[in-house]
Amino acid sequence: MAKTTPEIKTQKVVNEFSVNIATVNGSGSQTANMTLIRSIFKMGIPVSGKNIFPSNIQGLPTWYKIRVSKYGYLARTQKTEIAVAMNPKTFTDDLNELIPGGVFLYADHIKEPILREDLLLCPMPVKTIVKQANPPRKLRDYVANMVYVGVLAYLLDIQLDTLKSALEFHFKGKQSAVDFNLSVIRDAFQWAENNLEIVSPFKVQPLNLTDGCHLAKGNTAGALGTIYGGMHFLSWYPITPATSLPEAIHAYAPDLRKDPETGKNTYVIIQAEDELAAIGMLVGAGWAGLRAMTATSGPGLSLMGEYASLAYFAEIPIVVWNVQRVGPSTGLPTRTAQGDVNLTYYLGQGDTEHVVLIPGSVKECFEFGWKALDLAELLQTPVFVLSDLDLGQNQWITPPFEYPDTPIERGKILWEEDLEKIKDDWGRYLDLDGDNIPYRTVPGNQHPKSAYFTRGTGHDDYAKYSEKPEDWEENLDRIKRKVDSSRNILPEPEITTRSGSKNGIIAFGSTDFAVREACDYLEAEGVKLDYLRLRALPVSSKVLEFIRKYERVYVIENNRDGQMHSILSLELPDRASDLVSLSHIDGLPLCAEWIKDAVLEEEKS
Amino acid sequence: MAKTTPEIKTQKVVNEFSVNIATVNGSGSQTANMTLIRSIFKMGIPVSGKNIFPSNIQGLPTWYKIRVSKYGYLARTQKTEIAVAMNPKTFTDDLNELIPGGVFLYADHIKEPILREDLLLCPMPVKTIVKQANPPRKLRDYVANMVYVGVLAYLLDIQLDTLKSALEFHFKGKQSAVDFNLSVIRDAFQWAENNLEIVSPFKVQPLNLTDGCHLAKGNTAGALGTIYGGMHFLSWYPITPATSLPEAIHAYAPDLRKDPETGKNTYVIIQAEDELAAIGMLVGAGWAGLRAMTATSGPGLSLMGEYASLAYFAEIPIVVWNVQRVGPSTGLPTRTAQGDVNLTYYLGQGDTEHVVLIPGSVKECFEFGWKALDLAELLQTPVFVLSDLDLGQNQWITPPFEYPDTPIERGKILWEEDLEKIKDDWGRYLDLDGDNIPYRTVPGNQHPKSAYFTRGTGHDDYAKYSEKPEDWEENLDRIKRKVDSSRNILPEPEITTRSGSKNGIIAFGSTDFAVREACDYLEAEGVKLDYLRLRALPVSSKVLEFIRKYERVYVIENNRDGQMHSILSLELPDRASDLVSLSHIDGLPLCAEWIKDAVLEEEKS
Amino acid sequence: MAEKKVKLNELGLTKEDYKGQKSTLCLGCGHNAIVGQVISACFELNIPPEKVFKVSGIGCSSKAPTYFMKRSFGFNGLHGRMPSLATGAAFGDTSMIGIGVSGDGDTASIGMGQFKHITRRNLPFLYIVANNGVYGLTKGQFSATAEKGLALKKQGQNRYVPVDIVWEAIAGRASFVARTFSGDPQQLKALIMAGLHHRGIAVIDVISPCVTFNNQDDSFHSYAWGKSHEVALHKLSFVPPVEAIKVEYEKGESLDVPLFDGTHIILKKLAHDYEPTDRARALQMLEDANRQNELITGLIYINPKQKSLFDLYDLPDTPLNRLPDEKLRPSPESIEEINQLML
Amino acid sequence: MAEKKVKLNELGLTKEDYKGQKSTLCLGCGHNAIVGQVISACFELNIPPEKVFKVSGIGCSSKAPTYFMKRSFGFNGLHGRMPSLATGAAFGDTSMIGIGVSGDGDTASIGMGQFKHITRRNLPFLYIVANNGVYGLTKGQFSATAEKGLALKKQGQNRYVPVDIVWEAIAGRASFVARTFSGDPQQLKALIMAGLHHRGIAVIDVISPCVTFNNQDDSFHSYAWGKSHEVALHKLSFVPPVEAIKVEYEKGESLDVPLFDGTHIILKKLAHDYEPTDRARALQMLEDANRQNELITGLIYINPKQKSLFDLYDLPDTPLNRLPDEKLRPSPESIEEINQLML
Ligand SMILES: Cc1ncc(C[n+]2csc(CCOP(=O)(O)OP(=O)(O)O)c2C)c(N)n1
Ligand SMILES: Cc1ncc(C[n+]2csc(CCOP(=O)(O)OP(=O)(O)O)c2C)c(N)n1
Ligand code: SF4
Ligand code: SF4
Ligand SMILES: [Mg+2]
Ligand SMILES: [Mg+2]
Repeated sequence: MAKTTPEIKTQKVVNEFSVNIATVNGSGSQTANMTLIRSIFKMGIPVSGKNIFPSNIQGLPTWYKIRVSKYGYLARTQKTEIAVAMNPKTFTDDLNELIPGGVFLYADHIKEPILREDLLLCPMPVKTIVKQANPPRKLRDYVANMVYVGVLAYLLDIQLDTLKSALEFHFKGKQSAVDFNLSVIRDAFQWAENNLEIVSPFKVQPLNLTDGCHLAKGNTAGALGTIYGGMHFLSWYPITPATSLPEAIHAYAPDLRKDPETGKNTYVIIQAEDELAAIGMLVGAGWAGLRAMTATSGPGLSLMGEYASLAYFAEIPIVVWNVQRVGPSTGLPTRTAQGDVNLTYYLGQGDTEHVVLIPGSVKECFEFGWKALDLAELLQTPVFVLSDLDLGQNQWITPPFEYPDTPIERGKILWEEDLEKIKDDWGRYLDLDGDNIPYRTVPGNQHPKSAYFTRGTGHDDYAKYSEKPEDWEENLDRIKRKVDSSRNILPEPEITTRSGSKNGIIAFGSTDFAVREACDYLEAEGVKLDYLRLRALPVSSKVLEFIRKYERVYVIENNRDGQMHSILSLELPDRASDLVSLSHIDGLPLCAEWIKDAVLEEEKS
Repeated sequence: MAKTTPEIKTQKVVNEFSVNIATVNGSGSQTANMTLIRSIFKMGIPVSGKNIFPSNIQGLPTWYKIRVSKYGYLARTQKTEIAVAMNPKTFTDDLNELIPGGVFLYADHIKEPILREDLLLCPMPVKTIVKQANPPRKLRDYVANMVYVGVLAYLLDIQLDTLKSALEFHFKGKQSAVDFNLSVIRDAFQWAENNLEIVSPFKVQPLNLTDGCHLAKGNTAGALGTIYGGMHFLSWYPITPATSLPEAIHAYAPDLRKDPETGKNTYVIIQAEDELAAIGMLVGAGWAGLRAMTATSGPGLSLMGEYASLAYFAEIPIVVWNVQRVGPSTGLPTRTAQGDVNLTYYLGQGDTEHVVLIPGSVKECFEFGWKALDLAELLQTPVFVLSDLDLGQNQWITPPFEYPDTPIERGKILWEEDLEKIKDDWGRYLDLDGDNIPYRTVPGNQHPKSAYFTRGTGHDDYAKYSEKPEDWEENLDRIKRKVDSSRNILPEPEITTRSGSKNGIIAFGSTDFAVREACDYLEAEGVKLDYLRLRALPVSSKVLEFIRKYERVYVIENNRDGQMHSILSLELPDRASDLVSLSHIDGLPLCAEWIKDAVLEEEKS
Repeated sequence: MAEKKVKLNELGLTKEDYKGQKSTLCLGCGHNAIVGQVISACFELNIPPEKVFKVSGIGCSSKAPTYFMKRSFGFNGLHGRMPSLATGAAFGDTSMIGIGVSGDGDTASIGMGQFKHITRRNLPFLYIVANNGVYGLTKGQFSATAEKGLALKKQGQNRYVPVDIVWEAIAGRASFVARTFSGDPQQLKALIMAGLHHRGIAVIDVISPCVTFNNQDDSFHSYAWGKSHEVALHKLSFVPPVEAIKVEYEKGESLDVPLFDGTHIILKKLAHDYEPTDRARALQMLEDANRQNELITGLIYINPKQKSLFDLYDLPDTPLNRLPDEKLRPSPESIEEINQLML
Repeated sequence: MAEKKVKLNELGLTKEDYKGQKSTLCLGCGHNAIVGQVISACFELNIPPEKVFKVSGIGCSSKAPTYFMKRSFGFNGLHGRMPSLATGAAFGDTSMIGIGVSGDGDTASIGMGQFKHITRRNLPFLYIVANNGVYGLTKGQFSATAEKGLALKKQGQNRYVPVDIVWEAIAGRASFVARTFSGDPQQLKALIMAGLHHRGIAVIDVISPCVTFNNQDDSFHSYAWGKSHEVALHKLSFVPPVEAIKVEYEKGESLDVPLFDGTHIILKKLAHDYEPTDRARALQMLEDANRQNELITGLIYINPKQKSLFDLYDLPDTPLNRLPDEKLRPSPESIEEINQLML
C-alpha cells in the first residue's frame, strides 16, 4: 500500500500541463488515450498527443504524452505534471520524471517503492474495477486503461458527457461498446470521487480555442491530399512510420475515388515486394501518364536511389513521401527525426538535385499531398515530400483541410490532337518554350509520331541514344536549370517577424511547433528572433533575402549533422559563417526548452 | 583515290603530339594500340593512352588517343596532330578534328570526301596488305589494325625492333603470334617507306624519361594493392568501369595468395547476384573478421546505401571502391566523371559521413588498395576509394608499386587470450581508450565472453538493444568523433607551390594530370597558382590551412555541381565565398586547356 | 521482275514499319534472332505498333527493344528491374500490349526477385529472356544460368549450379512458360505470337547464344549445342479465331489450347506425348530431359484461365491515363464530410 | 523434492546456457516455439554456443535470434538481406555453424532474390523461415505467402497467389528442404537437428502463426488450420553416429538418410509412402497435398551429396579470420616480379 501523501502545495494550474501515460505496448491503450484527448479538444482546449512507442507489437513500454495548452503550444515538453503508471517496468522512471508537486496515478497492484515525497499520489484500484466490469479475458488490459480515463476525468474536471461523446465518435454508433466503456469510466470516476483525498492542482476548463478545428495525423492528411490530387497509382512497401499513409489511401480511396458513373476505381494500389519495386512501378506508371506516388522511410529511400536518379534524368514525374524516422541504418524505427534531408535532396548517383516539399503541419500535409502531384507533372521530375514520424503519426490540432484551389495540373502532355497540329518532328527533350521543360507523350497515344524511347543513358533532344559530349552537357544543364527554376513556384517560406529582431531563426517541418514556442520564451528572455519556416527545396529567393537581413541566423533541425544548415550555407556562401547550426537528435521531437537554451547559449557567445 | 596532298609547312615537332586512332568497337585494335604505346614508352618518352569507347561490344565507333609528351603531360588534349581513320562512320569527324598541318592516315577503301586541304594525307592500302597476310576471316579486322601500326612507325620513326619487343611482351613468348603480327607491321612499314610522299613533321626521338617506370591501369594497381593488403574476401558484381578491378584480383590472387605451405587459398572471391548482395556479403565478412572489399560504380553504389549505413552504424570494416562513370542514372557507362563525391561521402540514410580515399595516380591506386583495408579495420568503419574510369581503365606511366611500408593493421580485435585478461565485462561499443574506437571480437572466438549481438537499431555500449535517447545520442556522437578523427591519419594532401602565388587551386583524383599541366600554362600567362591535391575525406587540417592562405582558391572537378567545392565550403564557412568552383562534365577527362581558360576567365573578373 | 512487291499486313503496314533502329549487337548474336521474330510476329498478328509498349532492363539483350518497332513506346530501365517498370507502365492504358526483353543476368541474377513477383502477379505481358548464360554487355562474366563447370576467359570455371528460368517461372506461378532457341526461328515466332495473345504473363526463355563470349561448341548456350540437342516438345502453331474454326487436326495427334480471346494454340505431337497443363509434371519432364542431355523446347506450361493482374482491379474502360480531371478529384462537397471524420 | 536437478548436456551445459534474452514477441506467437526448439536442438546436439553464429533480417521473426543462445555471435541485418550477410559471415571461420531466422516477408517478398541465390550456392547454413503469411512487425499487411482471398483488417482481401517457400527452395536447388509447423514442436526440433547436421543449405519453412494479425481459424497460417490439416509425411528422427549403429528399424518401414558426417536421418513411414530425394516428385506431392487441402509437413527434399559452397573453395584449415598476417601479404620479393608485368 502507498503511504498517505504529505501535504503538497501546488498552485492551481488551468489548461497548461502535460500528462504522461505509461502502458504496455499492445495493451490497447489507444482508445483510452484518444478518448481523453478528444474530450479535452471538444472542450475547446488546445491539446496534442504523442505516442512514444517501441519497435514491438506487444509487451514493451509505451508512453502517450498529452499536452494541454491554453497558449496553443503543441510541441513536446520536457516537464510532466501528471503521470499515469500502468507499467511496473517503467514505474520508477515515470515517477521520477514528474515535477515536484506533480500528480502520480498508478495501478495499485504495482508494488514498486515510491521514494519521492513531493508528489500527490493516487493509487487506482484497477483490478477491482476491472473485475467488477467482468470483461472477457482478452480485453482485460484494454479495460484497465479505461480506469485511468475515469480517474483522470475526475481529477481534471472532465465531464462524463464529454467522454461519452468522444466514445461515441470512436465507436461510430456501436452503442454497446460505448456503454461498456463508459460504465468502466464511470465506475472509476465514482471510485475517485468517493475515495480520493488529493485534489489535483491541474485542471481543464472549457475554452473556445479549438472551434472549427479538427484532430488529425499528418499521414492521414497526406493520404487525403493525395487522393484529392488525383493520384492514379500507388505502389508501396510497409515501413514504419510511413505505413499509415498508404494504408489511409487504401481506406479512403474506395469511397472517394470510385467513379460515380461507372462504379469503377479511378486508381490502382499495389503493395510491391520491396521498395526497389515500389519505385520501379512508380517510374513505369509516371512514364505512362499516371500520377504516381509512394511513401517510405529512410531504409526504403536508400533503396530507391537508383530509380530516382533515372526518373530525374529521364524526366519522369513521380511523388515520393519520406516519413522520416531515426537513422542511420534501421535506427530507431518508431522514433522521429529529420535526418534524411541530404539523402532526399540529392538522392541517386551523379549530379542530382530534387524538388522537395516540407510540410510543417497536418494541414500542409494535405495541401502538399495534391501539390506534389501537380508539381511532379508540371516539372516532369520526381517530387519528394519530407515529413516525419512526429508529424505523420501523432495527433495534431488542425484547421479543416481545404479543397484544392487550383485545377489539376497535368503539365505538358501531348495527345493525338496535339501532335496533329505539330508540323515538325516532335522531340521528347526539345525545350520548345524556353522554360527548360520539354513536352511529352505517353503510351496509349495512337499517333504515329507519339512514340519515343526512354532510357537512363545519354540521349539527344529527340531521345535518341547519344554519347556525344555536347548532348550530355546540354541536356544535364537544362535539367539543372529546370529544377532550379522550381524555386519560383514552390511553396514560399512562412515568415513571422517580431519588431526589433536582430537575429533570425530558420526551421522546417515538425519542429515548427517547438520553434514557435521557443521564440515566445526567448522574447521573454529579451531575445527577439524573426522566424522563417522553410517549405521547399531548392529554396526560394525569399529565404536568401531573409538570411541577408540578420546578423546571425539560427538553423534548427532534428538531426546530428545540421543537414539543412549545410544546404543553406551553400546557397549563400558569403553569409555561411553567420548561419548557426543548432541540431539535436535523440529520437524525441525537439522541445522548446532545448531550442531556447541552445539559442541563449549562442547569444551569450 | 585521294588527291595528292598540297605542300603543307609544319615545323618539325619532336615528342609532343597526340594521335587519335579511330576504329570500330570489337575489331581488336587493342593489340595494335598497346604495341604503339609500349614502343614509345620503351623509347623513354612519356606517353599516355586513352580508350574512348561506346557502351557496346562490337560495331560502334571507338577511339584510342595516344599522347606523346616530352614534358610528361599525360592528360587528354583537345588538339590532335595525327589521326588514323579506320572507321568510315567517323571519318569526317576524325578528319575535322585535326589541327591544320596535321597528318591524316586512313584506310584507302573508305570513300568519304576529304574537303580539307591543310592536312598531310596518308591513304593506307589496308586491304591489300591484309590480303597479303592472308589471315583467317575472323582475324581480318584485327590484322588491318597492324597496318596502321606499321605506317605510323614509319612516319614517327619508331624502330621495328622496338615494336618487336613490344609484341613479345604482349604475346608472352608466343613466337608465332609475334612473327605474324610483326610481318604485317613490316609490310606496312615497307609500303610506307616505298610509297609515301609526305614526311610527318611529328616524330619521336628516344629520351630517358620513363626509366624505372611502368605502364599500368589504376584498376590493376588497385587490385594488386588489395591483394598485398591482405584482402580475405571479395564479393562483387560486374559493372563498367569497375569490373576490371575485381577481374584483376581474380587473375593475380591465385599466384600471389596461395599459401606456399599448404597450397590453399587465403582468400575467397564470390561474384554476387547483385550489388545489394555484394555489400551484404562484405558486411557479413567484415563482421566475421575478414578484410573484405568490393568495387562498383554509380548505379551499384546507389544500391549499396542501406548496407553502407548499417556498416557505418554498427562499425563494421569494409572497403568499397567506386570507379566512377558518368551519371545520373545509367548515364554514360563508358565515360569518365567525378560525379559521385557526395553520394560516396554521405552514402546511406540518416546522418552518415564516410572515410573516402581518393587516389590521383596509378601508384596511389596500389597504395590505397592496401591502406583502405588497414584503415577500415583500424577505424571499424566502411572505407571508400573513389577512383574513376580515366584513372582506372586507361594506360598511365607509373613509378613501380612499392611494397607496403607498414605491417598489416588489424585494429582492435580481441581473441581468446585477450579476453582472458579482461576482468570486467567487455562491451562491444565501450570507448575504453578514449579514442572513440571500441574493441571487437569476431565469430570463431571461443571465449564465453566473446559473443555479442550486432544490429542496425539503437544499442548501448554493451551492444544491447536500446531506444533510450541518451544511448542513441552518445553512440552517434562517438561515431562522428571517430570518423572525424580520421582526418589526422588519412593520406595528407599533396601540395605544390610556386613562389609568389596569390591564389590556390585544389583538385583530386584523375584530374591531377590536367591540373598540373594547366598550372604550367597559367604560369606562362602570368597566373601563378599553388596547387593542393586532396587525397582523402574528411579533409585534413592541412587543406584548411592551405585555403586560408590565399585570396581565392579554385576547386576543379569533373562533375556538374561542384560537389567537392561544396564539401570544402562547409568545412570553412568563413572562406566559402573565396572558393571558386570550376566544374565541367561531358564524359571526357578534363583537359588542361579547359582548366586554363576557366581560371583565366575567373582571374579577369 | 522489275518491281519488288512489298507485303502489307491487314493494317496496311509493311514489315519495315515494325523495325526499329539498326542493331548494334554483334553479328550473329542470338538476340538479333529474337528481334527478328518479334518483328515478324507483330507484323503477322497485325498489331498496331502504337498499341505496344516495350521495356527492358540493362544488357545486350535489353537493348533489343531498340531494334524493333520504332513506332512503339520504349523504356530501357534499370538492370534487373524491368518487371516493376512494366507493371507500373501497364496500368497507364491496359489496352496496350506489353513486351519485355531481359537477359539471363538481368532476370536470374540481379532481377530474380522482381522476376518472381511479376510472374506471381500474372501481369498480361510478354516476358522474353534472351538467355546466353553470360553477361554480354560487361564482357563475359558468368550469369546465374551458366552451367556448372563452364569455363570462360578470365573467369575460370563456374562453381555454381545454374538457375533454370523455366523452373523458376513455373514455381513462380507464371501462367505461360516456354523455352525455345534463337536457332529455331519458327518455334520462336510461334511462341511469341501465342504469348502476345495470352492474357497473363508469358515467359519465354530463349536460349540465345552470345557469339562473342559464350559460344564454345560444348557450352549449353551455344549454337552448336542447341542445334544438336534441341528436342521440340511439339510443333506449335498459333491460330487466330477465324482460322481456328477451319483447322482440322487429327484427334489424339494434336492438342488445342484455346486462349481467352478466341485464338488457339495448336500443339502437334512430336516425339513426346506431353500436355503442358500440370506444373509438377512439367518439372518432371524437364528433369528427365536434363538427364537425357536434351534441350527441350516448346510450350512447357500454360494456364489460360488464371486471373490476370488486370482482372483483379476493377478499372474503368477509359484508360486511366486518359481519365478527365474531374474523374480524378473527389467533389468539393466531399471535403466537408472528410473533415468531419478528423477527430 | 527439495533440489531440482538441472539436466546437463555432454558439454556440461544447461539448457539455460542455450537461452537468449527474454522474448519480446507476443504471447503465443509461433516464433516463440521456433526459439524454443532451436534451444532444445542445440542443447541436445551438444553444440557449443560459441560455435554458432546466428543471423536474421528484419521482422518479428528476425528478432528470434535475440532470444536464443546469448553466447553465440548474432547479427540482425537488413530486411530481406540476411542471406548475403550469412554468406560473408560464414567464411570468417568455416568451422562455425550458421543459423538464420527469417520471415515470410523477409524471405519471399523483399528477400526473394537473395533467398534464391543462397539456396543455389548451397551455403552450409540452417535457414528457418518463420512463415505466418503476414508482416507482423509492421502490423498486419499481406506478405507474399498470404493465401489468395485472405482477409485482413485494414488490408481487405489478398489479390495474389501465394509464394510457396518449399517450391521456391526446391526450384532454387536447395539441398535440404522441409516444412513444419510451430504447433508440432517434436517434428520442428527433429528437423532443426537434421538441418544443423546437413552440409549445405537446410531450408525449413515453419508455418508459425501470428496470433495478433493472422490467426483466424480458417486462415492457412493459423494454429487452428494447421492443427486440423497437418499431415506429417513421416515420423522423423535424427540419429548421431554412435546411436546410428544401434538403431534397428524395420526395412520397408523406414528410410535411412545418411548425412556426410556420419549422422542419420531416419524417416519412419506414416500415411504417405514418400522418398524425399526427387525434386520433381516432391513438387508433385505438394501439388497433390494442396488439392487435398493438407498441410504436408516433414522432410520434403534432401540431397546430402550436393557440394556445399565451402567445398567449392580450397581453403586452409586455419580459419581465414585467424590467418597470421604473413599468410595474407605476398612476399616482398614478389613485388618486383609484379612490377615487371606492368607494361
Ligand atoms: C545496378 C547495375 N549493376 C551492374 C550493371 C552492369 N551491367 C550492365 S549489363 C549487365 C549484365 C547483363 O547480362 P545479361 O542480362 O545476361 O545480358 P546480356 O548482355 O548477356 O544479353 C551488367 C552486370 C548495371 N547496369 N547496373
Ligand atoms: C528496407 C526495409 N523496408 C521495410 C522495412 C519495414 N519492415 C520491417 S519488418 C517488415 C516485414 C516483416 O515481415 P516478416 O518478414 O513476414 O516477419 P514477421 O514480422 O511477420 O515475423 C517490414 C516490411 C524495413 N525494415 N526495411
Ligand atoms: S557480346 Fe554477346 S550478347 Fe552482347 S551483342 Fe555480342 S554476341 Fe550478343
Ligand atoms: S505481431 Fe505476430 S509475428 Fe509479431 S510477435 Fe506478435 S504474434 Fe508474433
Ligand atoms: Mg546474358
Ligand atoms: Mg511474416
